[in-house]
Amino acid sequence: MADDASLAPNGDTTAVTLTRKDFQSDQEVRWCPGCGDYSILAAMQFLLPDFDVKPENMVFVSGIGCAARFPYYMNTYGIHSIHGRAPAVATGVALARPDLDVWVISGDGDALSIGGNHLIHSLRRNVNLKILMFNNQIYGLTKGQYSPTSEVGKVTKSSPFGSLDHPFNPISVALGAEASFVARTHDMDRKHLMETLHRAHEHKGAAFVEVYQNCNVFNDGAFAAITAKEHRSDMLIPLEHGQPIRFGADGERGVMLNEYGEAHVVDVADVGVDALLVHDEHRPDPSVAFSLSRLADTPTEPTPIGVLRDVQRPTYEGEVQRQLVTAVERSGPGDLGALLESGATWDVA
Amino acid sequence: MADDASLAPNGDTTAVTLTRKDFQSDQEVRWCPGCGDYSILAAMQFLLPDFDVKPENMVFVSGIGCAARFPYYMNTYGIHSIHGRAPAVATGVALARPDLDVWVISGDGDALSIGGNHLIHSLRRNVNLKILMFNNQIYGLTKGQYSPTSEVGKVTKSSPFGSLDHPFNPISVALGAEASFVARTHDMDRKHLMETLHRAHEHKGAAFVEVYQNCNVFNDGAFAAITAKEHRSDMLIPLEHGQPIRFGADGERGVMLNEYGEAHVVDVADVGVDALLVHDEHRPDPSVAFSLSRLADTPTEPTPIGVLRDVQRPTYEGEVQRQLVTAVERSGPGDLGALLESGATWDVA
Amino acid sequence: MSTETTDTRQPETLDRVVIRFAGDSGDGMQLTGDRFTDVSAAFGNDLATLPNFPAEIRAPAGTIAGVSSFQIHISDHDIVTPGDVPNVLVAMNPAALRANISDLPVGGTLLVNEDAFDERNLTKVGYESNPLDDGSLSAYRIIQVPMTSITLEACKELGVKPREAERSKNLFALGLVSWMYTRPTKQTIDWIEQKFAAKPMVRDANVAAFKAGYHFGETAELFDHPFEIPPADLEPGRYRNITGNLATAYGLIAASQTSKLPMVYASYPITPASDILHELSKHKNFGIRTLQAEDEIAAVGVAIGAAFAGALGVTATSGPGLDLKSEGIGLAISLELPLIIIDVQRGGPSTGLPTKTEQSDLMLAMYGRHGEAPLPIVSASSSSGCFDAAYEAVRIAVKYRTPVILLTDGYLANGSEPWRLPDVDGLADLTVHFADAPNHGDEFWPYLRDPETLARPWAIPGTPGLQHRVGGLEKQDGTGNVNYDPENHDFMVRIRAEKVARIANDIPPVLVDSDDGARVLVLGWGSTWGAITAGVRRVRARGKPVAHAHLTHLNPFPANLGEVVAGYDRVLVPEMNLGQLSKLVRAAYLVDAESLTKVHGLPFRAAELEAKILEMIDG
Amino acid sequence: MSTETTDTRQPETLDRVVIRFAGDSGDGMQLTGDRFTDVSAAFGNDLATLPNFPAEIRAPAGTIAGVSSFQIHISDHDIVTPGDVPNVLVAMNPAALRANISDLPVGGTLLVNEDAFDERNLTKVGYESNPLDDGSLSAYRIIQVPMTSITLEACKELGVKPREAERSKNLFALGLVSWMYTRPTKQTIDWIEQKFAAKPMVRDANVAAFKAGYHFGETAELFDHPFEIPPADLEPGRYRNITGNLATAYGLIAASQTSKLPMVYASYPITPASDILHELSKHKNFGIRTLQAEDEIAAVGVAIGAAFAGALGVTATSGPGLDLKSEGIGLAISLELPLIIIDVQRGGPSTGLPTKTEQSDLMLAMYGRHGEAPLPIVSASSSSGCFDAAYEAVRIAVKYRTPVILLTDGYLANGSEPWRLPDVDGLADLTVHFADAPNHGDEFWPYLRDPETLARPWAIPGTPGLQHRVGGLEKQDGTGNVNYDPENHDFMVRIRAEKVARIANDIPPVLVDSDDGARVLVLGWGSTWGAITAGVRRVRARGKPVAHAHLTHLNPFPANLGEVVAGYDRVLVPEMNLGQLSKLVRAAYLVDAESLTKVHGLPFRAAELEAKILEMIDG
Ligand SMILES: Cc1ncc(C[n+]2csc(CCOP(=O)(O)OP(=O)(O)O)c2C)c(N)n1
Ligand SMILES: Cc1ncc(C[n+]2csc(CCOP(=O)(O)OP(=O)(O)O)c2C)c(N)n1
Ligand code: SF4
Ligand code: SF4
Ligand SMILES: [Mg+2]
Ligand SMILES: [Mg+2]
Repeated sequence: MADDASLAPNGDTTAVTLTRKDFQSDQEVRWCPGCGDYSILAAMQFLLPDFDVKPENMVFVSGIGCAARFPYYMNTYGIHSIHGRAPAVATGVALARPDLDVWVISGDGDALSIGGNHLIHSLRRNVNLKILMFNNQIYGLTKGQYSPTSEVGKVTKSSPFGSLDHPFNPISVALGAEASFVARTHDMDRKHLMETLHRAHEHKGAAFVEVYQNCNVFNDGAFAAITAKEHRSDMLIPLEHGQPIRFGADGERGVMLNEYGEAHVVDVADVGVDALLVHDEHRPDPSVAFSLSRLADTPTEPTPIGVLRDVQRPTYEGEVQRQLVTAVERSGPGDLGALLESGATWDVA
Repeated sequence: MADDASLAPNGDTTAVTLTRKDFQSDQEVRWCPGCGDYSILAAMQFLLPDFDVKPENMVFVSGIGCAARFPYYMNTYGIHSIHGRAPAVATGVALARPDLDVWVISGDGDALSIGGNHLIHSLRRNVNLKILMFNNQIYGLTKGQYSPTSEVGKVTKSSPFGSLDHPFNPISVALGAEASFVARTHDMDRKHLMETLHRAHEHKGAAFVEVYQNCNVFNDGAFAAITAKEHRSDMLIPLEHGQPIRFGADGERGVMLNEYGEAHVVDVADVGVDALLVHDEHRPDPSVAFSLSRLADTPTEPTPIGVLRDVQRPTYEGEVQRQLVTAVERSGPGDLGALLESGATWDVA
Repeated sequence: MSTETTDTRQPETLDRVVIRFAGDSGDGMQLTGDRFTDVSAAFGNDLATLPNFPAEIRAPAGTIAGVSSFQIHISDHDIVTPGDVPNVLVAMNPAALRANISDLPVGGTLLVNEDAFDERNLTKVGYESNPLDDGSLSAYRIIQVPMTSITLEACKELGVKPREAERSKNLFALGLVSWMYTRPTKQTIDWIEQKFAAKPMVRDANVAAFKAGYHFGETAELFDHPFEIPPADLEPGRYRNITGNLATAYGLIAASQTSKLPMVYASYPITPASDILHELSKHKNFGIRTLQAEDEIAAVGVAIGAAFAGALGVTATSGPGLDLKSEGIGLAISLELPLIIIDVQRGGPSTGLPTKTEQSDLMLAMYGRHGEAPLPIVSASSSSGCFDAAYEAVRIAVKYRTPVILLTDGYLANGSEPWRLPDVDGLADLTVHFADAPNHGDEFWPYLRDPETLARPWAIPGTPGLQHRVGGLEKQDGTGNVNYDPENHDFMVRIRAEKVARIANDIPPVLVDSDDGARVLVLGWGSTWGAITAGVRRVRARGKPVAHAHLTHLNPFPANLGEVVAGYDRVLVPEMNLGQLSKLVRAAYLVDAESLTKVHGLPFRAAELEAKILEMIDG
Repeated sequence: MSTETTDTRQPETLDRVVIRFAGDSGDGMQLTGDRFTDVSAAFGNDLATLPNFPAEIRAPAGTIAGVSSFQIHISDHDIVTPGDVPNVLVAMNPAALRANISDLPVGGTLLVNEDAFDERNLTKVGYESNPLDDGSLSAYRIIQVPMTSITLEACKELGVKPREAERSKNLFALGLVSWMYTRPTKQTIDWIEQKFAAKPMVRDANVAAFKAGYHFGETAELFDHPFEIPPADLEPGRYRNITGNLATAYGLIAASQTSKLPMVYASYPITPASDILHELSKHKNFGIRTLQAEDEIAAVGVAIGAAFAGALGVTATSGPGLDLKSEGIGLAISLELPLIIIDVQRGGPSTGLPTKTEQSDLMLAMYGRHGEAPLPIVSASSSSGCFDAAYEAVRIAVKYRTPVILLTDGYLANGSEPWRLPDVDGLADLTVHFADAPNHGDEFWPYLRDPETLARPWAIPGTPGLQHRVGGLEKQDGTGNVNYDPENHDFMVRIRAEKVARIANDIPPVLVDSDDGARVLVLGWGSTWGAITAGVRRVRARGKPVAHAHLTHLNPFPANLGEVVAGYDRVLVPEMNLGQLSKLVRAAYLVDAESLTKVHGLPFRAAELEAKILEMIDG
């Protein structure tokens, strides 16, 4: 009974042709009109048919927040759990069922405020979860308080004179927590969104994806300075593995490291292409990814998007399985009677 | 009444001559004989007389664990709170009383396992706390389970077949969480310990100090490979601001950054002194400190000690005070009667 | 007021009316209700309100799930509830009609925006035919008004985009209803003008729509005449309208002032408690430090640290957050420090019904900590009563050096009523005396208790010579040193309980509003006060004797409660839970307290109580 | 056994003896006690043990705070407690003497290591003069042995460093006591040899010390003869000695096997629950996945996720951790998923007395969640009984799709007793049937309930066509869709309560062990079982009639409990808290249940119960 097969009613994962509709639940979507969450949901539902994973083998787990309503709209298995705890709940799903495709959907408050501890621990353990954090730099569901990603000075319901909290840089937090996959994308570019989610899905292990998302009701335009069509080429720095890091309409700008290994933006004309940093997602050392994460403090400066880091480490549940198998090999499948009799026993006639 | 003076019975902080004894409480110290905690306690009590802060103006706050018993032994104000929550409790002390000198004493489980969230949030907010984490890579008080800093494969009561959890690098975590001061020291070198604590105390803002500490009962010798007298010169990399980073009996080895900004150890003879990384604690960008934190994954490789990062940012409670003062300047001290009458009122005769 | 109008029709005088505004969450019904409330309050009516909105920020337009409503009861005499059912229902669209019509009694007035009754909106909520035409509403007095088109018309000149202008239709409705009940218009227009000063377009559209609605009432022949609800003659004094959360915030500020303890308010946002944080963070000139914590555990931790340092430590939340604070509250009980924990109760369990009201956290407040960890519990019975309740919670906390839980709920928090302002100088003095010298020879013993209150000294950092350490491990009474002695532990467990029990001597006996010959006692707590009072009044109106007692202190109980409950043949305990207070009363006094429970996320109706009480009297 | 010795003196036969080993935490008293226990168990005595140690890993040597003790009661008949007071006290140093002597009855045997009674050790614990000389112990039978020196002597040849050798003195004491009570020696020696196989030096020193102690008994003239406690004639069967935590772990493993649900055990270490994690992590070949979570909140979250995925989700903790799990447990109640939460209770509130026992989390288990969130509660009454209790908790959880709290405590967890092994094939079959097809036309409704149990279907990921979403928001019964309708909420709150209430029909009635003419009923729960049973036996021995009922199920109560309590003039509820069960019983049945409370961090003594019961019978 110990093996997972017993728990995987459907071992068969042969290729299937599914469509977007196969991943849409019958529940009415309840986000505000114009909310960025819609485009993320659409991208996900467009993308999933490309994987050959059947809806019944996927589980979406969320905490609480606007973003966290996501699982209700997916025609997969799903848990809308409690605020901040989704990574823990999802870890339980993955631990019990390594055969499943488990996604975590979270907001900036859910993942980084109340849920910060579970997030960093699931990343260091490298549980095979795809963790999407919809970062709108605000608490949406509770009607507009600042969040751990809000900029200093932000005036909100709970900070009428401006917030005093220095924000987290989510990418830096993830890298500092030993994440094996870290990426960033945004809600205005479905293609990039789909590519990034696709990469996250391909990664075996914990994948952390920050998705810049517009909350048009409580924090409208938070990312407009970099994600609006007209600004993208100058403000978004697309990362491509093996390529020198360049951006701008004609790639006229680029990224270099200085003698302290700090990333900074340069004009390619001044330094020449060869001086540019060549992006390498696979560096075992997270330092260069960390440097890139520091390029922009707020979404008003040129900001790297795409995959910052993608390295292989054993997954947590994979290792757990290994220990289970080894144990059976070593001592045979558990024998309850023998277990109870282990140690000193005596008989009374 | 709003000003803190009302709460600071003793504003006077004129220089005083105190001795170690002035900081020793009458409580019997209850750590195991040979525990590294003793030397940290001693270092603290030797050091404190050097600051001109009176014992009554200091507060030591801890969570739960062997390390967390520390406040009981200090003749200052102190709170032995609950597991993992010391940074939050200490934040409350600092917020109410910016005039106090507030220290947090924690263990690797207390600070990074159950308390991880409060730790990273107090660091990003830059609350003026001196946070010491006694890292013995084990749960001492609960008699020997692995901790978030234990190496993979560690065999403990809770991991009889070896731990599967990839550990945190506490320095990386702190840097990823926007810490303004980050340092590392160990329990075998009182001088370095005192210097480091002194530096932490001088820093205005949140100071995170990792102290390698030997738990001779449940994890004896965890750091012996680098902290034992005979290994120190080869295995500890002392960081000195403005100096090229060198170590070894005759400084024959050093640290360089490669083209990806990754720190690595070199023979000075091969590369020449000028190629070495010159340590700069004050870089606004935490990237180089992060690279240094990656030099050693486990305390068996050359490990940097000393101050990795020390930059100035406004302190949280300082900014809070500023807002209070501005508010009074703007609208005068609060007038309760006027407040209750604010908005539409009407009279009934 | 009617002078403001050129209308000749004489208003008919009513003693009370209940109006419910209902529309899409996007339609601004809460704003409409708030305006009508402020004007009616200033006009001098007594009133009570009941906002009711979905958990989603903006549930899908035109759906039942998206309906938001605001009910207001205004009268010329003292009233205690927002009314069981509306006399007038304003329905801005078919969804609002469908969701609310069942509450409108036969003969009630139904005011609809007919423009919204198109094919799409009708089918969205499952109307096969248009109820405005198919006679299905014949039992009501229907008034159909093309609110959208008239509003657009009214704004045409202003150059506002139609999509924008259309948003002002709620102000048209407000204007119309304001005329119907002869509300003054100036106050509303002034409010609009300063509120939207920054957006002239919106401002002008709103004013135009409001006036259009008012004039429509005057001119349209739909109404034979307006109505008038004269001011109520309330107790003399200065009044304002206030919600429960605002009253709670003001009560805390007042207590901070009279105790001379600067407030440190740490909280993590959660519906319906967040507004307390929002309010307090505005008043920094009162020395209030507000901190939006990373979670509820941090929030209570911050408040505890602040209390140790000599501040008034306060944290507020709702059910899910109170769960998380359990361990921290237990620490505060062990440290014996003052601490205020506010729970604005909402529908549970788990995430439950975040925007609805409930009384189901009483047992959690009472027992939600491991070990023997008793603490005092105070509750508020009305929105304005939150001021006194918060003040009382602080009084007990600082005097007895104990955490205190204050229970309010979503109905009190968001509902509002007129509040007679207290005389600020008449507030009880809560001045605290911090320890400033050794209390045991030349030593300071942090757990040397006041013989009467059993409170321990509060010695704050900075005080020379009084350095001491406190913690969650069991400690020796007196010295406070860590102590594992069995007898000492037994003693400490009992003395902590005794300290809380003794508070019964320091609180007023519970008042019983009893008729001679009453055999049935209705015992309530918290926000059921209004419905119970109204229900009891109805029973009395039928000439039947009944008694009503309402608890503010839930732990300890008032000293006389045992006698009180023993004094009646039957005791009825109405609660918006499955009978939590009744369990406590049964265990304490072995009386067969009967429960009337309702867990609808909405307050009781007076009629429900009337019926149950009569049944008990006669049965 | 005595054949093993060359001794001619005939052992005197006793029916029972209580021995307490006491020394420094560093002296290995727990190990000494464990060894003596295993040998006595294997020898066939009935027994019960009571380990008692400080919260510090190593409290300061030679101090009262540092004293660690282990009491064992062995007998030739069925016994239920570790004994009120020792007949023999082994004191390894002055601190141990000072801390324990008051428990030794006049005439009791006192075995001391005289080497430890030097100036320094004596003054450390405040002895002005040496009690071994000043006659202050004249009331006892003192046996002074220079244990340290003889041990050093015995090890001299082995080349062990004196500091090392000195550590073996506890084995000297064990050897001596083993001789005194004619325990077989082979088993102990074998154990030492394999335990310390890796450290030959230590191994040899320990063996030498043990033998030295044994031979000292034989040769020294201090004793006129050894004693013998014949085997008890227990029910036939195969026995082993077992602690409560081990029995709990085994019960879970057994249930995982018979339910065919792989166990996911997620837990955060905490005294006294950690050993369950330690034990389960050894048995990976049973398919058990153990996860040491970052905190208790994560632990319960992991268990919930595992349950959703079709595993047996289990988490264990003690009081402080149960506080933290409150919100997660509430979620599981709303999700209606099976979940096991084990609370090994310890002394509270807050950090309290981590290594001491208490029963003070009953109310927390019952009410420690916001909203109306009932769940079943099962408790264990003896160390070996933890096996059945854990098994029963799983049975209820999987059958009713509900979280279940299992309450044990530090005394049960660390104490041990002989356990008659159950017939593995005789264990109830707990096989679960997962949903595998639509249950409502061609739709799958996750909240369509079993009409009898009201349990909802458990459809696990991977099952085609049964995809569904569950969450903490209120949901429509049947479909499980998010639903804010007032009537539905009221219905759901009541049906969740009803589901738990119905379990009363599925559990055995509470058994009453009653004498004819008994007027007093003693009603207990949990670990007070042993003391109550012993107390009741004593009362009966005096020819007085009394009744004893002991609860395993605390929520819901057994269906017959109301009648049972109503059937006696007086009801006594002894608890290691301030009266938690008695409150529940009073509220449920309006009977004047009287409390006998003791909060010492230690179990009741039979004598205390005897006295109270007699007082109630006679008074
Ligand atoms: C324990 C608990 N505390 C607080 C809340 C209230 N709450 C719900 S969502 C949320 C934060 C939402 O912000 P975010 O995670 O950024 O999600 P968004 O709504 O912006 O998508 C809060 C504070 C809760 N539901 N539970
Ligand atoms: C809420 C809660 N969970 C668990 C515990 C048990 N506990 C006490 S200390 C500790 C960890 C100790 O490890 P660490 O923080 O590294 O401190 P050390 O003892 O090693 O100095 C644990 C799990 C507790 N006291 N409270
Ligand atoms: S509040 Fe903001 S984040 Fe939430 S649904 Fe509306 S727009 Fe989206
Ligand atoms: S257990 Fe380890 S950390 Fe704790 S006091 Fe003993 S030696 Fe020190
Ligand atoms: Mg957000
Ligand atoms: Mg540790």
